[in-house]
Amino acid sequence: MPDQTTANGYLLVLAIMLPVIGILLSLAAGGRYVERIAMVLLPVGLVIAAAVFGLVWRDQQSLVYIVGGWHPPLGIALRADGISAAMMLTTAIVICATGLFARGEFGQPRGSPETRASQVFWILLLGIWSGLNTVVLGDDLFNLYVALELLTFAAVPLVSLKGYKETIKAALRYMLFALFGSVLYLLGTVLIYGAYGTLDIAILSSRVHPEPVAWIAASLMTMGLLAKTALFPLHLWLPPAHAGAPAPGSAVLSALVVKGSFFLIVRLWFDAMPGLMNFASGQILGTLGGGAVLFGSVLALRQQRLKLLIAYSTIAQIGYLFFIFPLTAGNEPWDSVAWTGGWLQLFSHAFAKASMFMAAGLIAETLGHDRIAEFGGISRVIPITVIALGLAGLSLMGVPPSGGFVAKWLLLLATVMEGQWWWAVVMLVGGLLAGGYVFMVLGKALGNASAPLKIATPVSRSREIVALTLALCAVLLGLVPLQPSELLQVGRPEVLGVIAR
Amino acid sequence: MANFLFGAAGFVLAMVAVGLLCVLRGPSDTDRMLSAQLIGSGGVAVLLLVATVTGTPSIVDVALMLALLAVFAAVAFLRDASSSQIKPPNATDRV
Amino acid sequence: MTPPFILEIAFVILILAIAVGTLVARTAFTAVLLFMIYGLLIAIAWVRLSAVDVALTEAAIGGGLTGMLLLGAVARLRESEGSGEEPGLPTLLAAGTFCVLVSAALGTLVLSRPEVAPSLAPMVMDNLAQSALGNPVAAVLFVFRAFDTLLEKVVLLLALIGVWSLAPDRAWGGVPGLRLYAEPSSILVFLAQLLPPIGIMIGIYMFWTGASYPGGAFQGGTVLAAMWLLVMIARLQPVPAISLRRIRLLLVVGPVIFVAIGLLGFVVADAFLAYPANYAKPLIITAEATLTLSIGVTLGLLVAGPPDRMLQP
Amino acid sequence: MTLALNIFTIVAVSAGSFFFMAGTIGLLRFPDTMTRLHALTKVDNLGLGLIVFGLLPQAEGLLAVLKLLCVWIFVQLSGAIVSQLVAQLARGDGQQR
Amino acid sequence: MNSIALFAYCGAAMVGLGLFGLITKPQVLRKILAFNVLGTGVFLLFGVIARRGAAAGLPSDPVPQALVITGIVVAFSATTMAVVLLLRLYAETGEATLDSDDPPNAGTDGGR
Repeated sequence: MPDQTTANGYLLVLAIMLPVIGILLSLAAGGRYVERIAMVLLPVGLVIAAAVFGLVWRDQQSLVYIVGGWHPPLGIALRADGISAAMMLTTAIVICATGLFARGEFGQPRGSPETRASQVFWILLLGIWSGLNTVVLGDDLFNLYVALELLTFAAVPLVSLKGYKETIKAALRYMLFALFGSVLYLLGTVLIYGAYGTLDIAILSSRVHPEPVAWIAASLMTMGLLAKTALFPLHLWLPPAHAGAPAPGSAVLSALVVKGSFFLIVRLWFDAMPGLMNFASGQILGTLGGGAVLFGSVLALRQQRLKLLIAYSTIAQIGYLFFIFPLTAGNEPWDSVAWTGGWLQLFSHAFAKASMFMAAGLIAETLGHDRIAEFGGISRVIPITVIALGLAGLSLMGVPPSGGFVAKWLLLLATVMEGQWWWAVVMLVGGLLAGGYVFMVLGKALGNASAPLKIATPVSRSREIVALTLALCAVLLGLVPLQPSELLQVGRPEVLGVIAR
Repeated sequence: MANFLFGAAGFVLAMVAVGLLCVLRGPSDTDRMLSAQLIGSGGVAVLLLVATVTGTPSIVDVALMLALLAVFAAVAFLRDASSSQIKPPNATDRV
Repeated sequence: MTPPFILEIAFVILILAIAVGTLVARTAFTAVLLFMIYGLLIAIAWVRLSAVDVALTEAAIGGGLTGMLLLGAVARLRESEGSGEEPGLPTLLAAGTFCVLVSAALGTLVLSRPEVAPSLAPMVMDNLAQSALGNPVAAVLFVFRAFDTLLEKVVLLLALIGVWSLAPDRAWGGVPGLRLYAEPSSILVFLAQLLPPIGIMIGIYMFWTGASYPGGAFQGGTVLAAMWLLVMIARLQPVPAISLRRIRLLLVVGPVIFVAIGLLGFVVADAFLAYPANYAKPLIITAEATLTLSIGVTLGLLVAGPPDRMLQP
Repeated sequence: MTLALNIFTIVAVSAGSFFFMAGTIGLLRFPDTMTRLHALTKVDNLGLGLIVFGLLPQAEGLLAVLKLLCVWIFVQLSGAIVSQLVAQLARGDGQQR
Repeated sequence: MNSIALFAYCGAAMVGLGLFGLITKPQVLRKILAFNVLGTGVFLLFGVIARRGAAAGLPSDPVPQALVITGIVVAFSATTMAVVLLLRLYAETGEATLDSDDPPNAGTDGGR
């Protein structure tokens, strides 16, 4: 029995089409309208995301929409299960916050001619939003490919928005990695269609069996998605790209865009091909994650510039996400603490990292540079920003009370329950290193100035508050109970335990 | 009849392969472009022959498309060849 | 082995030889030229695979626009492509092994299921009458999977925004830096006057025939783009500034109408992107017609590149 | 009648293929760009032209005939344009001033 | 061995060639060309799968064909964007390769 469109399923279409309409209107209207259109659409989109989240939570049931009334495998379905709903809400909050934060940077003053950055930024922001919503809602592997490309085409120009030669180079390298990734993903999709005659994830979950074609397809797609997620050792493009983008751009790229491709890896292994997950594949993905945690943290410690430090920390924090794979073995992976822990890590990192990049942007604006060694005295000038940086840093380190703490605690718990202590060692070392780089920055920022501080540009209080709000979101996630979350299990197929055996 | 037309298509294709050698040999870029043009005509001929053999009229549309765009590609090539060899009268036109 | 099959073997070898040539050719120009020939042969390959719709697309894109784009790039790089540092032997060996393994795996896997190849063709044919289109590929693109097609148009527009975003700040809203003929010769002018009317007719024919036979909005739009670029580089029409309101409207009119028809489906046909039974064909044709126009303008501007000057010459 | 048309097709297509060969050999053997240009135009004019004319009797319907002729005209055009412009380039005086 | 198998091998070989070029070629333009070779290889494999799925009176499964058309559009967009980035990089630095890896010092003047 194929899925039917559920009540309120139309919200899923709106979540994707709203930013698309925004892009089209912005292109047509131009000028000051671009920012205004975004300012109108951001809250509407937030409401839609919240509504989807609320409905999924209340009914403990996925929302489904059959586009055009054509059922898969012929047509395309959209589906919001627990993880997509949570991801959508996180995305909406971060995007809205970024929009508010960016008004100061990309606002178009009255009467001035339209400028490049202000026009492009808002359209790209909407493009990223639409792409991410499609990535989390899509239920068709090729539809997801188009969504991935949407995301890439919006993300790459964001990297080079400043137009310096370093950022052009970073954008080009990002582009090439992303193209490599999408082609491999597409190749896997082709193999799957050839073997199973459908691209619909729900149908695939019951058709895919462990056999060579499924393995090769899954490996190719995973490799492609890893390149887009910047998991060690395919991370080379990330630091210059994320550090070179303007602060609101970095916030979205680091907090959300890399998570889009991670989300698809989870979709692939847990939803499309649940029968494939086994001990070895889990260990491989976990090992890459562990490598990322150690490598990213060590390199972050050695950075002298704040934005680069935060970018390397992203590489490390992405690594934690991959512990989901080895730690959720068993018949009902989503019933485990690791499943909840992994997702909490994703959401809290999204808030914390967006907040940190905004704070870094504010510091750089204030000082005119972002050399950590010269941060002395900054906490007197922009205390709210430094507090935001500190709170977000706590979440990265995994210190209570914070979302990062709960996430890492649950993951640690899972290592004990699964008897895979080696991940615990990596996580503890990673946490210590994170403490090292966070305190390196905070120590300087809270210290005294060696010479009187020269303020390059004063920053507005409201933008500081945006950064602080996001940091508080990361902290507030620490209030969720320390147990497997029911919401994140919504929509997981129950028959799956049978197949996995 | 079909076999004959197939044979002709194969023959033209072989000529295309030889034309490829000319592309590699050059010596000047203009020579290479001429060879590419010849290959384009060859491709169009092959498509027309195949369309007739298989009785698929829509293949002629493909040939039509290729022929139309071959003109376009030739113009693009000459634009770049001429601008790299000859200084334009006013350099501000092309930055 | 039948004669046609031997012919096909030779053909495939030719394609692969050109692919190798593209990668190892000494100069960038030769590489690009080989790549254009490669596109031509790939179009023929699609014909051999009985996918004429794809062949048309490949011929339009691979034979025309990509060639123009890459030739322009080579001219700007002025052959100073740079040799760069070839990676060391261990890297080459590792990469080579990886690629050979991938190729071998693909070659065996694609053919590993000879019993009953899975196919959605019967399902498409069962629903074709309901889709109001005669061309099954068009039915997939504009009815069954219209959502993909809609998002793909957004991808195209975002790519254009991305290209524009690489303009210098001072040139924003200005004229794309398409390379023009310094002084077009009379024969070029003649060509640029003669060809576009025929080309536009072919473009319209492509889109019109696409409902029932191979062809469609994208193929038609590509031809329109090529003709537009032709009159621009022959200086018969000025390259438009990207801030022009009519250009912006042309860019979005197709997608806007497509989205509007999609949303209309909520009201009159109980689903997004569903068409009401009696009006399906006129609605799809309207969407396709405007999309052809928008695609043409988008592709033309993509090839024209980022704006680089404010005033028109 | 059919036989006659078929014979016409065979003769014309054979002749066309021959000119393709001649042109290709010319391209390979001729010493300079100008003479190679000459070889190319032979292919475009006669090679493709004869093949198109040979296929005309096999075409079904007026539209098919029209399309075939269109193909030939396009290739003629591109041949002519390329010849003219290449010749100018090869002479070294470039664009008309 | 039949004609379908032949094109399958052709597609598989093109994928390998394209991947190799994309990984090992230092010049960005060649990487872009290699990406296109790789892409057409993938599409061709899809075309083989479509041809193999001929049924219901159609010579080829139309769904993969439609997906390939979408894929070609996306690949072309990607190519233009990469080419424009390359040209901009060349205009700024005079380089057309990515291998000279100066330490990433993006945003030299801070956050703006």
